[in-house]
Amino acid sequence: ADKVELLLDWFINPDHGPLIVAQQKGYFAEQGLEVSMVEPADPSMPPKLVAAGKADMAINYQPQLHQQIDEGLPLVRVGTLVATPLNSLVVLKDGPVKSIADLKGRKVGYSVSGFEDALLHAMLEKNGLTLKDIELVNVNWSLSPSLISGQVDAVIGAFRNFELNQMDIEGHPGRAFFVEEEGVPAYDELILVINAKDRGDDRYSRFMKAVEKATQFIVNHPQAAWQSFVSYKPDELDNELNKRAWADTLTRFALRPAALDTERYQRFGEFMQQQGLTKATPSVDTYATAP
Amino acid sequence: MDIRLEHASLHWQQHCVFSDLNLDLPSGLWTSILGQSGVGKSSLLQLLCGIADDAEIGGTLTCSDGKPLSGRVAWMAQDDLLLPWLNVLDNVLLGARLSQKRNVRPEQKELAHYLLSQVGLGDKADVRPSDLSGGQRQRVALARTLFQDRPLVCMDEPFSALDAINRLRLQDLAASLLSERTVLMITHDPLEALRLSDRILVLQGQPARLSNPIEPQGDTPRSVRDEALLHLQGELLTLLAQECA
Amino acid sequence: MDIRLEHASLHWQQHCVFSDLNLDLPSGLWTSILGQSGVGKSSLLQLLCGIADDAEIGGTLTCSDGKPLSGRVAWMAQDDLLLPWLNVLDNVLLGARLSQKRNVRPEQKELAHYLLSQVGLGDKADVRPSDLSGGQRQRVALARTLFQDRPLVCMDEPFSALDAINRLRLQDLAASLLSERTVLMITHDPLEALRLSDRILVLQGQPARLSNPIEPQGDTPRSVRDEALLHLQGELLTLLAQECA
Amino acid sequence: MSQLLRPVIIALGLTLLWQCIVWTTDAPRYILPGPLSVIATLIEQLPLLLRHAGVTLAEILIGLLLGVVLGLISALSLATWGGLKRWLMPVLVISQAIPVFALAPVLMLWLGYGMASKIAMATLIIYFPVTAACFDGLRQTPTAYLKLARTLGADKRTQLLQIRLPAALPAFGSGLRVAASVAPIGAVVGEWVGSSTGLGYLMLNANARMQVDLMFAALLILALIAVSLYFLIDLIARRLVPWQSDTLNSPTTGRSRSR
Amino acid sequence: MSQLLRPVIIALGLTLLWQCIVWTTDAPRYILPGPLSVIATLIEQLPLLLRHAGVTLAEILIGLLLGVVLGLISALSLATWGGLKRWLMPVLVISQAIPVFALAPVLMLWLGYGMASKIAMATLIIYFPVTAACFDGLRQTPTAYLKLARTLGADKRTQLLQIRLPAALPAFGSGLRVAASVAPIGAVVGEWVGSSTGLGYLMLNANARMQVDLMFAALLILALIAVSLYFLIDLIARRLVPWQSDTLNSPTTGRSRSR
Ligand SMILES: Nc1ncnc2c1ncn2[C@@H]1O[C@H](COP(=O)(O)OP(=O)(O)OP(=O)(O)O)[C@@H](O)[C@H]1O
Ligand SMILES: Nc1ncnc2c1ncn2[C@@H]1O[C@H](COP(=O)(O)OP(=O)(O)OP(=O)(O)O)[C@@H](O)[C@H]1O
Ligand SMILES: [Mg+2]
Ligand SMILES: [Mg+2]
Repeated sequence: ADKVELLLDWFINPDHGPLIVAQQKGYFAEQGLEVSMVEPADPSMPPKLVAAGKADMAINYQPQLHQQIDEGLPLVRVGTLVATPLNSLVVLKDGPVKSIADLKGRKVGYSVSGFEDALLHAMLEKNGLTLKDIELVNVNWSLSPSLISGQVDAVIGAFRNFELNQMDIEGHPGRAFFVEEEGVPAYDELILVINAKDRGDDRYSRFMKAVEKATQFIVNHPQAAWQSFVSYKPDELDNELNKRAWADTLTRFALRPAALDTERYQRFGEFMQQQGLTKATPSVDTYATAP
Repeated sequence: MDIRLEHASLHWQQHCVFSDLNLDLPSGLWTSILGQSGVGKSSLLQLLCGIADDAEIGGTLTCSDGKPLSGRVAWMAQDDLLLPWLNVLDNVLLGARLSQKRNVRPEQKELAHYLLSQVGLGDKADVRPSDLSGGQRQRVALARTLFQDRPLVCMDEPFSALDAINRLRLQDLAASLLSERTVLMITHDPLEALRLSDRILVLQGQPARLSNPIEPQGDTPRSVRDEALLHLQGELLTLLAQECA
Repeated sequence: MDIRLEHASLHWQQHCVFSDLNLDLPSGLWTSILGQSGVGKSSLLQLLCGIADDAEIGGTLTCSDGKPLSGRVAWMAQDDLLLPWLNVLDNVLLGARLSQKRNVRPEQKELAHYLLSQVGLGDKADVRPSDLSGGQRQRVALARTLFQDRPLVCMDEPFSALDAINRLRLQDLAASLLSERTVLMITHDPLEALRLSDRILVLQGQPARLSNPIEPQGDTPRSVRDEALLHLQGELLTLLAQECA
Repeated sequence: MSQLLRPVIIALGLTLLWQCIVWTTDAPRYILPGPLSVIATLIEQLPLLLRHAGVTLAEILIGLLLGVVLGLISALSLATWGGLKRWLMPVLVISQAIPVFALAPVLMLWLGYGMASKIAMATLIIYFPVTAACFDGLRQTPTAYLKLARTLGADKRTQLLQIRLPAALPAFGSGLRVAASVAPIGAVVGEWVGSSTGLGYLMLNANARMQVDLMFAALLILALIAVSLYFLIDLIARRLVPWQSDTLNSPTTGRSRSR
Repeated sequence: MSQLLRPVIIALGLTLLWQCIVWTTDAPRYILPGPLSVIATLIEQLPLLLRHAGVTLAEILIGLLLGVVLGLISALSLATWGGLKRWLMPVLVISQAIPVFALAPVLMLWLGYGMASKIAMATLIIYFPVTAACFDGLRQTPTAYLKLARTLGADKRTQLLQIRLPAALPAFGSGLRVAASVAPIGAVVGEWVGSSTGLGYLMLNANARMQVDLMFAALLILALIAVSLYFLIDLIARRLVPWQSDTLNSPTTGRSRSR
């Protein structure tokens, strides 16, 4: 079988559902692939390692991909895992912030991804504010705790399928403002990238076929898929939070993971350049392909 | 103040240095102890000074005024024990620096300077101990002991590193400055003991015992040409040589 | 092998200890140096041994066989310099441990044991230096120096911490073991110098100069009751006292 | 008896303190859980925790070994070649000051996501304290010992190994103690940078999922490892210098004598 | 002259080494950029870098001060109350072994995301090495000095301050040196956990934006701060113990004499 070493973006969570299910159900094996998955703690590392040729494939975020391409990393997008943004601006449900306009003069926490000020900038602009009207605080790994404990009034970078559930379980339900409804063009949250020199390698088309099959299985048999997902690491994955996140993530998996919406990528690339995060907007086929 | 040590015993780990030893230090007298190397002289001195920490000790120590002895002894160790981070003057002043809360008084400083000049080191007050010769270090330690002004003064071979001339001069100095004090001195030089002491004891044997005191007559410091002294020296040497037989 | 030090000078920082000093050490003879405390005896010894590192030194040192002296001197320091992490036996064996690559040979071990028993410490071979008395430490240092077996032996007050009896015994021991060697000894005891030496020098003054040698006659170790010796002792003491005047 | 009792009392005391902090500051569960719930989680998840702890322990031990050996060698080299020190010391300091995190990508690139990179991290963290302490010890050897050694015919290497090194052992012991106490951090930080096993991974993972109980349980085990390691090393360090008396345990501290 | 030249040569040497690593390992720019592009970025972004460096420097210095003072006090207390040691030492070790990261959320909760929490981190990291080194020094005071002090009438406190403390200064110096070299890590780690200024923040941000040049430029400045700090502290530590000869700089190392 052909080997594929896949670097995830973070520890295994429901966002990785199709990958885990494909692995557990043997869909990769059906395609003649032997996939090994590594969980890193720093999401910015995997694309670099793939670009450096140290791994075959990595999970990436679309906004980051634009920046990486801009910096000259030889990466190519070959698939989409989650086809909508998950990122959102979260505030406490019973807190003082009822609309984005209420953020004026307040603190917004974020976990550094390199992209949050662009998001915020677009969202605030739509509501008549600028970045100067708020204070940005890097809270790194404690998005929900810093919000719940009142250290910040809002956090950007929270995943709607994850942090909202987390806060709910803690008894401090949150309210999410969805970025794509607040002036940010829609984008793919989680994508799969490979090194540009591997472009056309048929391992990845087979890989995407397996992922597509897993996604169909998940949509058709949510409960069985959940069982299959937790069977990967029963003592770590089987908990309340994952169960709820699973339910919220089901609807967001890309049903055609290999398909590429060139126009959407083009539009978002222009948005990135307009926000000053990239210097140019190269043509989409240089960095994305549908294997 | 008379000091009396009774039924004293001292063990270093298993090794018994002495047991059931009695020692009288009559008030105002200068007592010297001689004895073979390793017989237990320094140990006895440490026992008296209350610093024989690692040893197992026994016995009773009484002062004629009923108060405890601790805090009233000056100890001059066999090695000089100068603190390397203090200069010579501060080493002499150490007693004042350590025992009083306030700063050193000017008259104490003056006394220290005087003592330094008396031991022949008036020009070395600002020097660090590491820059001194062996005999100079010993003289600083002596000055420190003399500075302390305690009722009982215990000195462990205080003149051993000095040349003949300096030795005589410092013996005279010590004799005059300590004339009113109770003194216990360890020495290996019979003539030195005879010159300075009112009572001379020999420590010998294992476990060690003290001999009967030899008591030279006359005012100290005595002249070393004295006939009686030379006679006593012969007696002492016989006593010391006894053990080797 | 004769050793000759010419136009030697030594300064500690600004302080000039001696300059333009000449010293001859004739082959096979025992030379003693006396002198006031702090006059520069130990410094001179360190200069000879090549270890006066912090001092500014000058002069030439020549051996009659033309080879350099370094590596052919045994040095016994004024303090004992026993290494605290080695037991007594290993301290005596230190020369062997440090200078040869291989392990200590059995006959070296035997020699060390023999020397220890000769200095009266046969039963302390396994003890750490910290558990010894001052005189015992000095005896270990002496045993270490005797163990070294070098053409030139330099000893700085080697018997100063010993009682009269042990001192005589160890003087005899040293005299017999070092009979063929060139020896330089520093001492404060004129009688000791007279008993052991072939040549006695007095170091005095500032900057220090060496006196003319006093050369007692007869085989060493001499008896201390010898008339001629007592006469020379008087001469020596006058020499030593001179400076104070 | 008191030897056995003391750790128990300390543990209980700390637990009580912890509980008090929870009570007085009213810290919410997701920031500082109470000891009881943490211990419950600990017992419940013991197999999981032990599995990860094993990995971390292995990393710590290997890292400690490598760090100490490298540190010792470096200190000895610095001491041997006097000139080297002036040139190499700044480099060592820089190497220490660069946060290992920043080096992580480079390390990952070379060593991959396996155990090697974590061991490298732990080694890096341990390396400097050992080097610095041991080097400080080496350079403070009493001059007289060295002079003696020279007259005894010791060459530079022998002086270093037989005089300087034993004289530096107390300082080396201090370095070892510091190293033992930072080694766990090294391993955990290594795991944070990238891995799917080990207590560090577990903690980060639990933290991300707000399973703060589990995170603290992992922390507890880590603390246990650290303390055991420290006291083991302390014992060894004491053995290294049997001639050095600990003046705090002896009565020299000034017990007044009444007789 | 050579005093000034040496750092320059070292810097050049390291730069060359760096460039060689880049060449030989063929590391891509986004993992290990070459020195030239980093220096270009450094010059270009100097105002930005300096602004953030100022914040970090302040955190380091205050943290160092606090850590050293607290460490010294702890060591003195441990030495004063002999019994305390057996009870407190395990606690100290635990405190050291718990990765500051894990405490970060708790610290942030109490101290907020401002400077205080970063100073606390730096302090925490420095605290233990200083305490351990100083305590080791205190407990190895030569017994004879303490005996002498007792006969001189020194009470326990005076013994501690006038005998044990000076005798421990060389060890304390070693501790200071280690502290100086870990302080920058403390501050940067604090900034990683939560902040909006400082070099650590800048590095994190640059890393996320793939501005690896900028990240390494920040790293360069951090290294510079660390090295300056180390040598400053080294100087101070030497001043502390003027009576202690550095046997490596003196010719005692075995220079053979030819005359
Ligand atoms: N390391 C040093 N640094 C500075 N000065 C020193 C040093 N060692 C000795 N001196 C000075 O040099 C002079 C000679 O010292 P030296 O040790 O040679 O005397 P000495 O004749 O051996 O005296 P003693 O009989 O007391 O041992 C003294 O005045 C001393 O203060
Ligand atoms: N700290 C110690 N630990 C164990 N044994 C010791 C210790 N100090 C001394 N001894 C032993 O106790 C005995 C007596 O030692 P002490 O120092 O009292 O001798 P001393 O009479 O002063 O000899 P010297 O004239 O050589 O100084 C010696 O045999 C010595 O080995
Ligand atoms: Mg003695
Ligand atoms: Mg001398």
